[in-house]
Amino acid sequence: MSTMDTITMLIPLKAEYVSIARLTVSGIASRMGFDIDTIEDIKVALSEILGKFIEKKSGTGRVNVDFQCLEDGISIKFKISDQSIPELFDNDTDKFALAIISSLMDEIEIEKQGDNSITMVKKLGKAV
Amino acid sequence: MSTMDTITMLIPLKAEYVSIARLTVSGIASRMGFDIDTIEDIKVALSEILGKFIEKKSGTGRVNVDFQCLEDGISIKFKISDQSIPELFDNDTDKFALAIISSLMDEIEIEKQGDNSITMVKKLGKAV
Amino acid sequence: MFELNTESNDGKNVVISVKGEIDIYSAPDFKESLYQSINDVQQNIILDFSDLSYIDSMGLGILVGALKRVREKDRNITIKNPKSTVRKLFRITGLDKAFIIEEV
Amino acid sequence: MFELNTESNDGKNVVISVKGEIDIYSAPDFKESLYQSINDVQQNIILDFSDLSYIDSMGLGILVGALKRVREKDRNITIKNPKSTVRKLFRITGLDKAFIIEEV
Ligand SMILES: Nc1ncnc2c1ncn2[C@@H]1O[C@H](COP(=O)(O)OP(=O)(O)O)[C@@H](O)[C@H]1O
Ligand SMILES: Nc1ncnc2c1ncn2[C@@H]1O[C@H](COP(=O)(O)OP(=O)(O)O)[C@@H](O)[C@H]1O
Repeated sequence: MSTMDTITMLIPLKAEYVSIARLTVSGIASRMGFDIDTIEDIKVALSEILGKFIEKKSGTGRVNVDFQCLEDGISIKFKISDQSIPELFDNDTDKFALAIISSLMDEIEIEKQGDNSITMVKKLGKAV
Repeated sequence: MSTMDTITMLIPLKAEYVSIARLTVSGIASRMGFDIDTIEDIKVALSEILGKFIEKKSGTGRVNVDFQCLEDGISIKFKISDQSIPELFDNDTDKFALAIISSLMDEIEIEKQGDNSITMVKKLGKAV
Repeated sequence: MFELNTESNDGKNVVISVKGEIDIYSAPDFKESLYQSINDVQQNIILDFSDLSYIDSMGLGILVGALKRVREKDRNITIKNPKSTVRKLFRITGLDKAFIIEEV
Repeated sequence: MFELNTESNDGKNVVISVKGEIDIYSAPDFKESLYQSINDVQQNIILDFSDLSYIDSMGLGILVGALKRVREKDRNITIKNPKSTVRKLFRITGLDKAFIIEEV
């Protein structure tokens, strides 16, 4: 698997598709050599972000997810075409989701200018 | 899962990514209610097409795969952006691949005019 | 998807097993089933998570809601045998302080 | 990925077990390992497919290549215990007529 290859997925913003994205990322992460625990962490973090997108924007189009294979890890970028990123973690009940993502991933960046995206990164060899 | 939802995947034309596409389609087909044997058939047919694309066009960009959820089945469409579909089944050793795809799927259509695509369809409730 | 079963019910405790996956898709069903099982009984609740392979923040939120209800009647909820991946989420969210967690 | 092991080797037959998945990614390795195992011995070949979960047209092509080599020396290849999904591909491609298939 060479560096900088990107697999992209476009997923309808509906709850029933989140488990499919989870399955896909587990395949990618396992091929990249992540261990089982870390794969689980990545699946959870991915689901949390997709879950929040769906809660705030349910039914409105698709979310674009880029899985980029880096030399030392994976970078996962979420975008909604022609739409701004909603406030994903604005209310009380979102605190668990944000705590989970921040703990499990090495980096999370919410980009509200420019291309309106959320990117999270997990490095190889770093289970929580 | 409502009708006509489409999940799209963009996959580098490299052998190491075929198993990831297989995993994704098994998730989609299982969510749609296909039985285990039919899911296996769909995975095999998908792999054969991706395999032929990779043999003929290895390393040159990505293949776009649309998984469209129909009311009575799944339609899977393959396109290469800005490129024509290669002759996928032109030589002797491709005959197995074509036999397998034709037997396992209900429909296969190779569209060389227009949008240059291959589409295969599997109906619900029809294991081979 | 998930499965919820009342395994045993003595004078003091009700054991409810939760199996499968709880995510944004199955959460609404999980909430309804769990709250119903809890309303039906008077005892302390033991949730057997031995066969729960996945839970997300929404599932955890539902557990918090359940705990509130149960506590109003001076009862509590024990989480029994969570897998390490599920256990980790209780730790990260601090919920391991709210629930009794019993590892056997 | 796949695994190839020589399980037993008596005067008449060599049993080679093939486990895992053979697809476009693992096919080159499979071809090399299989042809090597075949060249190393003089007996008939029994390929135990009990734990082979996946094979594609490329894998089948490699088997055909192996069969040609083996037949040149008046030997043959038996496919033992293929799973139903793998068995189906032999039927579809007509290869169930070329190979001896032994289901136990
Ligand atoms: N998704 C969630 N994330 C975090 N906490 C949650 C979530 N859902 C519910 N909660 C917590 O559980 C409490 C009770 O939840 P719930 O039973 O759904 O509300 P209600 O009692 O209004 O029906 C909420 O006030 C909230 O603190
Ligand atoms: N992918 C394939 N699909 C169908 N048949 C194949 C495939 N690969 C090999 N074969 C068949 O097996 C024969 C021998 O294959 P191989 O051993 O790879 O060639 P060679 O003997 O030239 O090294 C080929 O002539 C072809 O008929």
